[in-house]
Amino acid sequence: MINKISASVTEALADIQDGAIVMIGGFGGAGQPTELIDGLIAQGARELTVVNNNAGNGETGLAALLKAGQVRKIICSFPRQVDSQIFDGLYRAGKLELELVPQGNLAERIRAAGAGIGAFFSPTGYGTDLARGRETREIDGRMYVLEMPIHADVALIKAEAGDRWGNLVYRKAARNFGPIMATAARLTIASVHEVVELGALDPEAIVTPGIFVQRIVKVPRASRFSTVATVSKQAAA
Amino acid sequence: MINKISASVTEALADIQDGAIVMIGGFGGAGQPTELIDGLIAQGARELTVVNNNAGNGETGLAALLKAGQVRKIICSFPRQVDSQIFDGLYRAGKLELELVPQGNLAERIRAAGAGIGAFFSPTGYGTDLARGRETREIDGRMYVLEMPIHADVALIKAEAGDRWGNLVYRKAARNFGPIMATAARLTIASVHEVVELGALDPEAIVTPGIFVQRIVKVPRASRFSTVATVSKQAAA
Amino acid sequence: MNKWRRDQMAARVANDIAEGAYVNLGIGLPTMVANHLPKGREVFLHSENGILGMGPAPAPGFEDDDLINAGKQPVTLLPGGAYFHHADSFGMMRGGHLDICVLGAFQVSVKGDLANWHTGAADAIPAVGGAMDLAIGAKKTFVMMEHLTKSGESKIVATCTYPLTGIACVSRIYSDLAVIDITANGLQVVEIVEGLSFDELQKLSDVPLHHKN
Amino acid sequence: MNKWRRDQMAARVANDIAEGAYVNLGIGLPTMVANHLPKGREVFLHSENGILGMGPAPAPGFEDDDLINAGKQPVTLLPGGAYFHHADSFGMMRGGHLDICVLGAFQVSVKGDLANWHTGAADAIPAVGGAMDLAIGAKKTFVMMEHLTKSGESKIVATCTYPLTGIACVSRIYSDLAVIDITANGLQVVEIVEGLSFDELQKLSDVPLHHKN
Repeated sequence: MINKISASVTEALADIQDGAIVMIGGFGGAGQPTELIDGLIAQGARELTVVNNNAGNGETGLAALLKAGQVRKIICSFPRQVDSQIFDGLYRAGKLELELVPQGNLAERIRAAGAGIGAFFSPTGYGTDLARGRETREIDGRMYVLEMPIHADVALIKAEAGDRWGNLVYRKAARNFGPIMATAARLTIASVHEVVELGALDPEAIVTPGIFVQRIVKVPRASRFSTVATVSKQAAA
Repeated sequence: MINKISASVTEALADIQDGAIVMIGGFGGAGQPTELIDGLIAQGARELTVVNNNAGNGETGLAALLKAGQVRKIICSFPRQVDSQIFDGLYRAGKLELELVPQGNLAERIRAAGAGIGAFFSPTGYGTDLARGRETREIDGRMYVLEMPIHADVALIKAEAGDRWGNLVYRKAARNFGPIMATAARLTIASVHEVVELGALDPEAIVTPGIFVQRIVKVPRASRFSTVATVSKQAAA
Repeated sequence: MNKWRRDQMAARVANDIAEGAYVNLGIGLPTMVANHLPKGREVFLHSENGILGMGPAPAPGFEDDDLINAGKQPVTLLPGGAYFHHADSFGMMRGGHLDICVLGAFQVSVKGDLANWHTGAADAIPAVGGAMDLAIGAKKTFVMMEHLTKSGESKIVATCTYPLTGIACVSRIYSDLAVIDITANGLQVVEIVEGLSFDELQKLSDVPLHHKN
Repeated sequence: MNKWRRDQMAARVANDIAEGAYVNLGIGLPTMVANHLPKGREVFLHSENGILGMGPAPAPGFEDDDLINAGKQPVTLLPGGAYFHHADSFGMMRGGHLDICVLGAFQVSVKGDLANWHTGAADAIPAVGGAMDLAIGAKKTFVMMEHLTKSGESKIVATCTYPLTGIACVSRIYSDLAVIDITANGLQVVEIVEGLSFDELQKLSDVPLHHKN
């Protein structure tokens, strides 16, 4: 019987190697797998390349991983924020390499890795400093830049619920990078707030089929959440 | 108030032009929008280019559209089937142009059109007759073929349920090409078996957000369907 | 000099958004446009982080850390809204499915080049986010910005001196002094703030302006 | 000459599929493998038309036109199965997420080239379907085929004469006479049908065979 549920964060993260390319889900705090990041700090792998939309907020989560000195390079779209002081300091001190990627190209490069696409032409960033020196091509009268896939050794993502086959559903806008990162890594580890019986997830609504997930670990819900699924039209008007 | 529900198939299809590139959903019979195809036959647009996985089965649906002489060219992966006699005859008589595309490249080319990708390198088909004369490239030690997006004027797809904003959910494996074709066409028309109130579709489970759908039309359910969602483990063992 | 206030600018933009439009509002000033959409007019707001049908800020106590907008502020979802992942979200932009995107800017050139992501200062930490995707993705890109820099220079320029976000991507500028279309025939002034003449606006602007035909 | 029957071939392939493997079974003979997977061994069957966790044929009367396999036959979904669209389904293949793909073949070359989609006959109507994606996508591609053509020629060849499906993509051949690995050091015979000697197998085959180390 296949059972992808890990007993603990420690067990789930045990074999992450120094030098690994680690994708970490999340857009700001939403979808950030905080417990897995904390586990990675405890686990201690170093010289990591991290792929994330941001570069950490405040002193926790990804920022704490950076502060611990475990990251050599970060590939992201939006590092500078009001509370990105950890990143800012390391970057200014030349202790952290930055590859800045427009957000849509970042997402599509991750998706390309998962889908076996060798490279693709994107219109985003053409003519800007972020595409300087890159291969370009005119297709049907529009200019494009050649973009390469981003593969990872490990993806750490946060989902809402999962089953023992590794099927995942997410919650609201915490979905963001999780589903595509799961496809792009050789080892995908997902934290979930609920482990459910096989068959409990609607097969029409599974967002990440288990084929993309190697380990699942349950963690308590820490963030604020509202059970009000949608606002009423009246309240919204 | 936005209301994408059309009163009839006739109304929904009224403005399809001669020479249009028309994507038609379905894999064999599953997901084939039979009523919309019948409507297109009645509507009478000619010199069409049709994009579909197959080239029609039996004498109904896509086969009937071919028989009506409205199609100039078909882009598909699997035309030849035991009951593809209409296609076979037209093809052998030189009355129908065929662009044969490996199924995954067909799907990805449609997806690329919808996602604004100018072109992409696929490993599928490299070194085969279907890639003869095409641009190739070695990337990280693997060989790839350059593939171009397929854009459409119209997509005719079949979904299970929709709302007045055009949000769609599908049913089982009838999903197949519907969601990607909806993204690749300037005008997407979906048949549904149920029109539901706004908010009735779970926002976590909407497969095609309304942004990709211009018109919805309700049609009766004609195909066999089982309400047994899954077989039990015991029955399956 | 008379200027449109920020809420007036937002209302002016909102007024140009037709019912049924799919719209992405950039962080900062453009976010204000949502508050000025006429009641009852159904407009679909897209947020880059995987939301379509985004609603207003929640009532206090109903914030949800899993439901935030591109600026990381708590938002809500309207009935009929949907969630999707980042590749699908940016496919919506890049694929030309959004009707309108509204962005802030440091500079816009006479050809519609946009500079809004980086001052280019040597010690600045760059961050681009979704700006480059938004700039080139929507059918129309609107820019909301003050007409002049704090030192009084025109932010509409012959050629951008700040690093570019996108080339020839801006359709219309909503400044605090005027509404200006960027066309193949140059900049065409659609509207000017009350009390300012065309000639005065021209003097304040770095590039030739034309009356809208 | 003794030969494995089709069900024996299917059972032999099934036996090599480990618990937890993600597997696509091509149309025709490979489809039979599903019936021979040992009871209780959890194997995940993928169908190109957007199914993972595909189950067996439904009981009569429970057929569902919306739930078919790649061969357009009615199937079921196991608890824990999922549906997805065609781009996602072929991304699974092309992205190397399937462990094993089992395909039929007209010919396999000593280098693992596969020909299985087209006879190349001038009047034949070509149809490729997912064959080319499957051939190159899975971590391992297994071929199931008769060892010899009806006229007695080896279907394992030095160079394929039929149009290719994929280059150097086949890992292992399950014929009705032998199980043969395709390696950098040539063809290595893993198993031979009872009653047939290695030398006899070699005589029937067009290309040099080696004993598996």
